[in-house]
Amino acid sequence: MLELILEQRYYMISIILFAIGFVTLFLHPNLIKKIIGLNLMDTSIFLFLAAMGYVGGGQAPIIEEGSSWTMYINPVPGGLVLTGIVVAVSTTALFLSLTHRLYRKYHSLNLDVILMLAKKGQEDT
Amino acid sequence: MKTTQNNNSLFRRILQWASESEKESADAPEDPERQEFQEYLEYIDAHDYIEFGAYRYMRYQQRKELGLDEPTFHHHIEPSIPQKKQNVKKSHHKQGLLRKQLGWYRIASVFITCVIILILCLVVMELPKFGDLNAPALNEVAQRYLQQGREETGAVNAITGMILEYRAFDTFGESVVLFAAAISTLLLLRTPNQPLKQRKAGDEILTMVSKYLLPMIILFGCYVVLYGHISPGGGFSGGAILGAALILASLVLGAGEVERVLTSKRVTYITVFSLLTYAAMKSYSFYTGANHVGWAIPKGEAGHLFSGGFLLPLNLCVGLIVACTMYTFYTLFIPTEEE
Amino acid sequence: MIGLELLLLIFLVFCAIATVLCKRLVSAIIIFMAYSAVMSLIWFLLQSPDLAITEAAVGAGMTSLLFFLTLQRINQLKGLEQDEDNTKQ
Amino acid sequence: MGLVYNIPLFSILLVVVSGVCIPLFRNGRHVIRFIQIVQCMVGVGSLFLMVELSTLNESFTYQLGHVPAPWGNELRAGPLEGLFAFVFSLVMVLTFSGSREDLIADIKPHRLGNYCLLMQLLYGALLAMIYTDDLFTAYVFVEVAAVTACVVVSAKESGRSIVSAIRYLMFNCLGSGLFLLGIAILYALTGHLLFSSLQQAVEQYLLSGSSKLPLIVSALLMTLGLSIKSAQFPFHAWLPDAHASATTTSSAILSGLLLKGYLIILMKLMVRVFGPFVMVSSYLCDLLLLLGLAGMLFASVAALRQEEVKRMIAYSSSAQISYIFLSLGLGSQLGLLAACFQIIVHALTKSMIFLGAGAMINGVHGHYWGQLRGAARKVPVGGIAFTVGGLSLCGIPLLAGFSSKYCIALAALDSDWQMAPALFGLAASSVLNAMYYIPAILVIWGRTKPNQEEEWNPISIGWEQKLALGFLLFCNLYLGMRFGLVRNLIEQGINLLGSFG
Repeated sequence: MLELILEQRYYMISIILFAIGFVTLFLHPNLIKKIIGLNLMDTSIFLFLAAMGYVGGGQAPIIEEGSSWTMYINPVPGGLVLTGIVVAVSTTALFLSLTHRLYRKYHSLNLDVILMLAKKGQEDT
Repeated sequence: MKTTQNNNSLFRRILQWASESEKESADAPEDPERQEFQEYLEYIDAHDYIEFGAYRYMRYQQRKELGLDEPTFHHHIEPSIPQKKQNVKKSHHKQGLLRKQLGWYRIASVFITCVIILILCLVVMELPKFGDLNAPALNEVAQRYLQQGREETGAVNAITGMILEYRAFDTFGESVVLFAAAISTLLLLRTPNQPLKQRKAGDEILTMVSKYLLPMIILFGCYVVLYGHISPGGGFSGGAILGAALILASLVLGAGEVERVLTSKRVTYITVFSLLTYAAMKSYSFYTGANHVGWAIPKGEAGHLFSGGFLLPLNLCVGLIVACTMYTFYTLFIPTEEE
Repeated sequence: MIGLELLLLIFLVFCAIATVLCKRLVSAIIIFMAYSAVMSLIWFLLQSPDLAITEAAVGAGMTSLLFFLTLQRINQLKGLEQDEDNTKQ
Repeated sequence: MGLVYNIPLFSILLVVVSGVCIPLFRNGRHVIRFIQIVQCMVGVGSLFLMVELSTLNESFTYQLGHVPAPWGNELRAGPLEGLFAFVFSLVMVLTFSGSREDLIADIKPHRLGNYCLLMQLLYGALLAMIYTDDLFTAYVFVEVAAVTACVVVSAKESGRSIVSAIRYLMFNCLGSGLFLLGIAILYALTGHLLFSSLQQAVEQYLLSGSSKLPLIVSALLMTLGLSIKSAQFPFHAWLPDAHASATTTSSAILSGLLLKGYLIILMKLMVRVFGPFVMVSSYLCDLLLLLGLAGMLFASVAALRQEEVKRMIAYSSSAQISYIFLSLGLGSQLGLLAACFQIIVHALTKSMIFLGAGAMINGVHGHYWGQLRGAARKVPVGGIAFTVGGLSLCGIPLLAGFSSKYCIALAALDSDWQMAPALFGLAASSVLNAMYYIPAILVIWGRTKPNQEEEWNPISIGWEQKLALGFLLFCNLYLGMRFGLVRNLIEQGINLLGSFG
């Protein structure tokens, strides 16, 4: 059992990180923490993918002339992760700009308080 | 919105906000329709559990016609209690509520974390081993990328060859995400006719160091972009480095030097034209590939700078898009003076 | 080699927990930066230099910069030097 | 290969490129016309594609680039995809026509161009979701849709719309995280991302009987992620705010089209990747059925309590989405057919209701029931659209909602133990629908002052809006009375998509 865990260490760590990030994004009331949680979640999945692409004893996929293909790691997860990183940074920027707009309006970073204030404001108009 | 009061506790702010709104409604001119609407809202408060939605509104109308005024309307306003005391009470109540919620959050977070970890642990145990040479992921797809990628795409770096040639449609979508995010932040954060920000330059040591550092960073970024199909790197990483260089330049030179050259309009134009060029090149190769027309681009000799067909200009386009987007994010997030 | 990997991975989890539980937002973001840097190191160990470069530039550099700028703007709005976050405690 | 086969790729490219070109324009109003022209072109192209493929009775895969499928990306199109693309284009064009005045009033002129840009990118992403045959392409375009939709929600710039946008973004991120993890696990197991190759690999796993748990968990994760994004019942918390606070165009398109885009991906996953065996043996179908049933009832009950017209419609959307989940959960070919039919009917009906409600809100400047009293007398066209749409969702015969309910009931009658709960849910939710739509209709047609005659003085609205609403009305009546044609088309499309159940 312990050996198996040690062997799958990358996967184990990445799901622990995924759980932490997911829960932070879902339940932490502070918006900045939520965004950090989002990044934790995304990077954990990238770690999972990158670990999956690794082949024991393989090299980075910079192909040399006339070499066997078994020398290299799997390039597919790498490409997926590259795409994913860019998507993650776009979402983060969008999230942060929305956070900033909200702070300018309600002077709080706590989503519960913001929701409360927004509800009040809605009845007022 | 001035918030320079001494006690900036959250509840104080809520309190202030609430009292302000009360004042507003008291000062507002008497508007019969508005008053009627207010009455209706009070009716809603009082009868939340009896009737629903539009139906409730109809009942309310009926009752009013019949003159059945509800005496329970004002049950929640006790005029004998002084305003201040009431407010304090209210805030205590709110605080308690928040505290309770916070406690609930902690328990729920720990619980959900444990559940997710448990389920996924079981899954992970059954997955192929880490670093396994016979993993199912290492199938004919990866084999072809590694084995024939060099001839088919002319790229030495298999990852660049894959994302810009084999799976180019995904990469196109990804550039679109980036562009959409840039436009979104533009839509959310920019106010029109914003004056050029006048910031003071960074301190001397930083300026001196970065004067030597900056050309090197730019050179490195250009290298990573241009040699993306030969060595590790490519449009995304190189673009991010170039964007960082632009940001550093704008920080160090100060006083909007960089902004004057790269106005937001020009940055948007560069992004748009890069994206259009990318789309044009890729639609050419999609079209010719799918219809088997031929007209393939000469691949050149793998390992040289000018090789790999469209890879070099594609990398350049992606690099420009990423660098411009990063710079746009920065200019929009930098604090402005009106605040 | 496995020892180093394990050390880095455990450090990663430690960073993640610390950045979530940390009260000061500025410190949380600095810890997040460290997390990204370690992550890019791990990807370098996994033989993916492309990912490592990108993560170092985007994750540790760009994302953290955006966080800092947002915090700076928020602090400026508040007119105070102290951190937000503690108000709900 | 004829030129027809290039339509899917070039409709996506045309839409995205036309969106990207928008910053080069100066005048925001011209932009609306421009994107409408592009949408019309895509709509005509999709119609042509649909007719051509339907007469040939074939579907095809379109290889993107010089390398064939498992190595490169691929698009897939059949009559069903053509039909979806056509309906989506139609709804886009009509929504933009029908809410043009709202749009110009709600959004500041210097932002109008960028708003249209994001809408166009959203539309491109929807088309890509319809045509895609690759899991990762689906993920990327789901993200495009997520980013653009959030900003589209917040474009009105009231505090409340930004709060709802941030909640929307949060749920979207949760959903995409789960979806991506599901993709990662599935990739680790099979090493493929293409639907057809994935199907073969999954079949092999099922034959050998190993690694069943990861397979089920990945299917579960993807289903959960997509149902969070499509606002299925326990995850619908973000929906009402997002739809109520956005401008009419945004709410009509988000509610009518975007939620369906995710469901189309879910359907493709069910049919083309996991197949009936995984879905049924792992109780995933039952989960979908249960979610659908719960959603139908709870969302309808929640809709009863709403004081704002748009919030009520948003909850009703959530209930209607549940119908689709229910029919997918029946796990049969007929269920799929009912789901597709419901997608089309709901896209057309919901956008009509939103446009009608938007016109009335504009007419009386208020969105509570108390303020909407007699609104239909002021804006008769909007009132008629709202009324017909509401009655259609209640299941009045001769309207579109009835025929979709009929299809779902047929599918339910064909199933075994699911029959009783599905029929019960259908009946109960129809009654609940009637309980909130009929009082609403009575309120909007009521008199402003009781016991008092007043003259009939409707506010004049533009011909474009009238035309759009009229066309949607026509579609609704057509689908209600003569749905055989559409139904046959869907059946043909599903048979070409793959066998299920």
